Amino acid sequence: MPFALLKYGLGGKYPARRHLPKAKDLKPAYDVIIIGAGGHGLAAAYYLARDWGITDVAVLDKGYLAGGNTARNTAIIRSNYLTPEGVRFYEESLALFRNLSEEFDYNILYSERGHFTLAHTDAALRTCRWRAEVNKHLGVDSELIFPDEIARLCPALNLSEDMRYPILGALYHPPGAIARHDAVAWGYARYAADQGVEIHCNTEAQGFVIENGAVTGVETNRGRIACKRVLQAVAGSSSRVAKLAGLRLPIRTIPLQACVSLPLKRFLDQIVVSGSLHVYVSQSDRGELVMGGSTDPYGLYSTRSTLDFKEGLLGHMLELFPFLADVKLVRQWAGMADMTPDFSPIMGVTPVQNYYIDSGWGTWGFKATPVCGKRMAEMLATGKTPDVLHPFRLERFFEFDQVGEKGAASVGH
Amino acid sequence: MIAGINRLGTAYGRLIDRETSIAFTFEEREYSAFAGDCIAAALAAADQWVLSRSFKFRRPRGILTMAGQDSNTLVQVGSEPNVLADRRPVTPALAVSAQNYDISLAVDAGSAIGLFSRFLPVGFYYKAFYKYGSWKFWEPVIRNRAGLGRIGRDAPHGYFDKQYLFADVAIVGGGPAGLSAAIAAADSGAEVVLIEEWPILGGSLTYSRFERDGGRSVMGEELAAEVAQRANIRVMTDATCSGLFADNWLSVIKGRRLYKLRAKAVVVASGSHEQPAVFRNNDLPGIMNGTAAQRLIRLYGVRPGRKAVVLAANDDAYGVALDLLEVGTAVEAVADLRENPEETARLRAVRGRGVRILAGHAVVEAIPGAGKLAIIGATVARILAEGETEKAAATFECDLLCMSTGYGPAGALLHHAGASFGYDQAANMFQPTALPPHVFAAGSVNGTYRLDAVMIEGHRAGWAAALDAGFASESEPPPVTGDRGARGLTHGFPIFPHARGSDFVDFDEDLQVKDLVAGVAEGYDDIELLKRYSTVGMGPSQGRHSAVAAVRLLARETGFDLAGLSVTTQRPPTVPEKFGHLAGRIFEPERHTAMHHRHLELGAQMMLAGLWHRPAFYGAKADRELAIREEVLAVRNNVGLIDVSTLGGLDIRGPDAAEFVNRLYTSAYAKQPVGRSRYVLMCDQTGAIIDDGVACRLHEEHFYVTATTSGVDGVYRMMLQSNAQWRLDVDVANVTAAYAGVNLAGPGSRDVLAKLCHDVDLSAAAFPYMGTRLGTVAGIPARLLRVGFVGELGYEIHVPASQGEALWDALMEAGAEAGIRPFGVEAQRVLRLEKGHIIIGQDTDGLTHPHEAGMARAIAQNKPYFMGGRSIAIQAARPLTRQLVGFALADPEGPVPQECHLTIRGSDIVGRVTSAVRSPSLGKTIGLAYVAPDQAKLGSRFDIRIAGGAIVQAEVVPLPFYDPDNKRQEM
Amino acid sequence: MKILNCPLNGPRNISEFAWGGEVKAMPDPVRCSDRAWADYVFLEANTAGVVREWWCHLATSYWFIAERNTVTDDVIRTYPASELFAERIQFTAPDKPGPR
Amino acid sequence: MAADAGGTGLEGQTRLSFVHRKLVDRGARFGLVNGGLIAVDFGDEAADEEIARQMGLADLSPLARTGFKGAGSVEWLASQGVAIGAESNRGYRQAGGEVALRLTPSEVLLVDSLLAEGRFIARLDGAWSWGEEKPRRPIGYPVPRADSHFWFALSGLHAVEMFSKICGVDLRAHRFAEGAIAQTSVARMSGIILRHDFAETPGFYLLADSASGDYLWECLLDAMMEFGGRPVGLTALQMLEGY
Repeated sequence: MPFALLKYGLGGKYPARRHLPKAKDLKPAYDVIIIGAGGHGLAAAYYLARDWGITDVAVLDKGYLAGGNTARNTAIIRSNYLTPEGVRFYEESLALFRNLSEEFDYNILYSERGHFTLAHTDAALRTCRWRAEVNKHLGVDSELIFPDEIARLCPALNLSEDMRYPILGALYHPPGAIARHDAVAWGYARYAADQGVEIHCNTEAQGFVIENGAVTGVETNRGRIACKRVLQAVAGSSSRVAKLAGLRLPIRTIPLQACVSLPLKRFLDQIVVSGSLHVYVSQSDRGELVMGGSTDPYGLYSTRSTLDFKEGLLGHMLELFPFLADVKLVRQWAGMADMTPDFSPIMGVTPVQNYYIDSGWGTWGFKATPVCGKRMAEMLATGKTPDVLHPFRLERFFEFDQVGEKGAASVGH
Repeated sequence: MIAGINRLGTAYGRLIDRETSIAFTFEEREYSAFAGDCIAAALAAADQWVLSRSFKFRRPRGILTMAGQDSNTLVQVGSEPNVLADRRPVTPALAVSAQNYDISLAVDAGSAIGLFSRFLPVGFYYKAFYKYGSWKFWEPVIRNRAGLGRIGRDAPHGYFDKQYLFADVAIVGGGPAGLSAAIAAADSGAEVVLIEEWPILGGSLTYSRFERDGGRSVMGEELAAEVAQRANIRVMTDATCSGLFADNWLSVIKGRRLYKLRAKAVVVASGSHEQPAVFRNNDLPGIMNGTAAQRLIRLYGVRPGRKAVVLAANDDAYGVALDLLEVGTAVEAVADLRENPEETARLRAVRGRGVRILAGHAVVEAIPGAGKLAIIGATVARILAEGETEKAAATFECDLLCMSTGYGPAGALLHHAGASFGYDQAANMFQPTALPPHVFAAGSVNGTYRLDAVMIEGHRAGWAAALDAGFASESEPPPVTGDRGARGLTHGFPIFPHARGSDFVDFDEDLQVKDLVAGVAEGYDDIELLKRYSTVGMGPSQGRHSAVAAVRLLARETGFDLAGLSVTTQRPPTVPEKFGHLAGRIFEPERHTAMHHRHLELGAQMMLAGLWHRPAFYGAKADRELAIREEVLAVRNNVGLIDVSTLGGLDIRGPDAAEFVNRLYTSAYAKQPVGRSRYVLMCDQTGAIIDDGVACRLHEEHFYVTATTSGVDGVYRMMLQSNAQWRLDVDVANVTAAYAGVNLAGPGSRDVLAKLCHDVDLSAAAFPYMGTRLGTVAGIPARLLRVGFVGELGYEIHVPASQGEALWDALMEAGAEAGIRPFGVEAQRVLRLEKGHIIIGQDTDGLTHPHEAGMARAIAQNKPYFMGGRSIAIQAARPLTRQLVGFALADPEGPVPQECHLTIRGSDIVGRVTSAVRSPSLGKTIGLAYVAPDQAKLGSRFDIRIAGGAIVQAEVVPLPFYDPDNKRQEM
Repeated sequence: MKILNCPLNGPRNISEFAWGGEVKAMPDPVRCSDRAWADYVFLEANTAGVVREWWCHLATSYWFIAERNTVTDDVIRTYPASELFAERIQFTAPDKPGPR
Repeated sequence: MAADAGGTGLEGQTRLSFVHRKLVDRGARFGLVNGGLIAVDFGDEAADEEIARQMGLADLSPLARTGFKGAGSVEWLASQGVAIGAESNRGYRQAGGEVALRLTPSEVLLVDSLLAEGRFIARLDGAWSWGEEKPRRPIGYPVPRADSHFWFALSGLHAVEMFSKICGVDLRAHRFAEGAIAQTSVARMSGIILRHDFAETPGFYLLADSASGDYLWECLLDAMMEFGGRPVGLTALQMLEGY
């Protein structure tokens, strides 16, 4: 048994310490205000404190801590993207993820499982090879493999040729991982708070004070706060909040649903994704199958669940894993995804001075949490756009210079 | 065979048929059950109380609710994991086993971990196992212990299907409230569907104790009979409503079928869940809800124990005591949490039977038997304050402990529908405070418990639902007045933390009071945070029994007012749903061309193209390369035949036809002569290439436009949306499936066609390249197109689909002596590549604009407007970042690059190969690739990294590779 | 499953329809600024509240307009596109050849 | 006039059903009806008819049908003597037993009667032409419905419940009476459903993408299994109609 647990067990009354800070009063002014206490906002606060010594920071959230998409995503982590820009960005994220548990002194249950993107058509096969080649060129471990190899690595999959959409091959990405999404946010919150960052939940941004083109304050349900810089990190509500600052974004907000099964004994180690069948699945440490599909068919600011989502998803699950017919689904839920035209995020400066944006994450914001937090912190601190973020600037759409990730996103996990 | 030693006389057990015995096995021992028994009841009758072991500490667990509402009774049935033993009927030869143990159900090595429970605090896995990468070691250890049931890869996929149902009023719950509602709604004239999860109607009337007019279950039978009389009520028993979705869309599971029920209005009469109390060892087998004991007695005729202690906080507890006494179970004591329980008839009756009633007392600890497999006693002490008791305590010997300390609404469906709930201080219960439109609630789910009030409320809800669905009835039934019976049923804090723990708040997750206390202390002091951190309520029973206790502890620890708190949102489904139910028959449409079966007969290897099946090539898989090569050469040197029926076909007709085509495609079509075809290229509004084909002008006002196989449906839809705005005088018809098409290609094609087509002058002069004609082929009316996709003399022949097979047969026959050869998609890909034609989606990607693809020639200038035109212009004005070029490998013998191998300069990716092949016609390797603009001029060289990482050098060469001055296709 | 009331086919499950996104007014494709054009092509109001949007009934390929609340998912009204687009739209040629 | 299906004799230039092979597999006996090779029965007319009263599936694809759409279609058809009511999504029976299905205000699909003479349809197809006058009078445009859509008939007491397993529209008689049309999704395919009783026997016509005939044929047989349904020939329907 690890020492940490002996310590807890023998330490009598635990906890040894409080993880999350008690609620405080708002100060009249902060250096930096971060809208959104999700993984991204908390990560930005953490790196502001850790890398730049900026701690006069308030993180505001209209709900509870990390209660948005951070709490609703399916926690898949990978860097096998299609564009070099995307690959570099997410590869940096993986590197940061790997050390988070030690860094936080808090286990985020980071678990490398191997990530399979299945191809059922020769078009999908081409895209897989494209991604594999780009990945390898940039030092990312990815390979295009074929059914015999798939059978060896992931024997649970149905590789029959009688399938309606037989599996022709797969992009195999060994570093593909899952982690405990909540723990990531809590870990960032805990350290940031230790450094003096204030986290204010149930505190909603309702407007911005903008003086000659620059943001100078935030109107909240708890009154006005002055600030020098604002970062908006509110995936799912990006357009709504940006509108308060007078901004329009290339974003459609569309629900993304997911569900879990009752716990089963371990039988699936890998993360399996099928774009053509709109399925992604992994088995959690608890033994639940965590499953999702493509985004909902139309835009909506709601986290309601639908039956047709489950019907479509499980139909395809049983094509891939026919032996699961008697396995039972126990809970479904939804988050709200910011979909962009090129399936790449939008990070950086905006037409409003000192107003920075972190949005457009589509279906994969979680896997970018560390790198986005770190680099947005750098941008807030230096006022300069880090190279790795430059391709993802809002201005790219006016320059017809999109970052085409669609090929990696038929189902975004 | 183990017989039912606990089985009661025939006065009990209304669900079982004692005439029919069924043999089944549990843990490989044979048991006998009666028809109608559920697994747990049959085992209880045979005195087998332990059913499985718990998730974390592997503690033995038994019956808790007897209603499928808890995870204690999850067992493995054959290959099916996680089956609710207290609901699944016993069927012949059913093979049942317990879950989640290592050695045997009775002795589990893993359960030793329970001794270390103090070392496994809440969220323990966050607090350890990660130092120096040790998680890699610990994770498998934890994963191998986690999980409940087992699934094997050989588990069968049974037959599941679905059905749509429709109702004016759907009623969920066949208890007194639901039955009353059904009758009222039906009498208003509404079509009613009544959904009851048990095999019989009546709900609590079927097992619980109601002294009203001397009868107990009579009333339920009377109501059921009244329902049966009404033709406009459809009763579904053994049916579970698992979800209530937008616009009253209900999922109902019955047998192997998922019903999707659409109702105008819904009455939720789903009742309530009895809530267990919290004290040390409250999870032992033998400790169950009072209602569970009553279900065992009344529904299954099983005596729940020999000696019992009843933990009471309401009058129902005394009903339980009386039921126990009635079936010969000794009641050692009733510990009543209330200081001064009301002197009801039941209480007096119980006292009258000489039972000790200890008012103001709580059970503080249950005494486990050997291996914690059963309870052997209960320790009772006087209550000092909320959750605190005196040290001094008395222990009563018992093998059964019934808990009747309160209820909570079974409100999951109301949660799904978006109802809000609030805490009722007087009743100590969460209750619905606001219902969404078209949804009604009645009975205990709505906080109404007194039987006569329940029936009044049910009646009114049924009437109101019918009215909401458009069925008025003369008389408005009265609302419930006076006491609804919710008060005095539920104790405000039935939680007695124990210094030595094992005081379980959540049985699914083995969470003890201290875990939640610690979670709050660590700062997870929002109920949602506490849930996520401690995992309370995240197990199979989804917090039905732990959510309220968790909120009570949170309130006590934080000092928050309960009224200000809420339980966590309950999400669908209400009960676990099989994947098979949700999947149903799995409808996956597929499309066949008119010649499909001919291809199969010719030994074609089929490939998918959207929903279509197309021949990839003809011959054995093993001979792929050879077959493709021979098909290519047949077309180049002789004559070949390919099925192109899957290509999209759109008839665009009307005075504005030319203007319409002009607005959608990049070139100019206004002056296109009748009888001629032109290439068409379509871009979206961002300027990206999305489709191509040819436009044949068959009449001044008629363009027949082809589109790509996978693109046509989107193109068609987009055309209609465009004209919904433009309002041009034009009609668009998607005739893709109506026409079977072939491309008869090769130098010999004219001679073959001439044998079958006598009403069109096929000479090059009369019917030139890119010409189009109407005629007949083999007596079949046909649209003939001279197009050059494969770069040889050729005719596309489009005929009515119902005659496609006849056309194919006629051409194969006519071409026989010339040695005609059918060719597939693979050969066509090679042929078109030799001609330098691009394939949309292969040689382009989601962002490719025409200038990058070298399609500038297809862009008309000075058109007032065409889709994507402005974006193309903006991009044309910016420096190109990449360019699609034709290339040939310097080394004709070297390895062939594959599609999507990268073009590299130094350490940079400059592009990719989009098509490449060793050309049978040219004897060298050719292809298309994206390169940097400065690499794009003829003769310049660039590097391709091929399989294995080797670099090959390619040279930019002019297109087309084959027959550069296009003589052959224009023959 | 939501119900959408198709002006041609009546109330149907929303799975019978395809979403066409918000109704946008196209700027003059010849005379507007590059920035205004990019705004039209890429940016979205993405309103949280009642929006006017395109829907297509797939079985009939029939396009119509719906007014829907994107927060509650309530459909306020559906009607034929001709209510919004009554007139034939005519484009006029550039003043001088080619885009500026 | 029954003929061997696999054989070449009758096919020639005749129209084949899109599910021809399925009919052959099921032991259909074929007849040449109005230029099309159609399954007249599956060995025993009487047995077919009995099935058709309970749950029958008949393929009528080779029978004549056509369509017209676009501005002026309905008016032009009326001028050709086709009786078409004002309401869209309704089928209008013609004197000769043919049906005009008004799909939209400006689109009509016409199907032959079970007598399968084809004259009515052929006359309309022959009557339409671009004409010479300028500007043209709007008379709509022909659409090749005989080839774009297969044509199945479903008959019998269980037809409604069978449909409720693959179609989300409420087709029960009191909600979907004779002549009602639903253009909707059937087993995840777009289709046209017409309530069309065969005398007293409840019935439907189902028309959908001809290329998906093989697919939907199997879906329907699967859905009707629990009702003992199976394919029946044209003759059985004619007998129900009392021809």
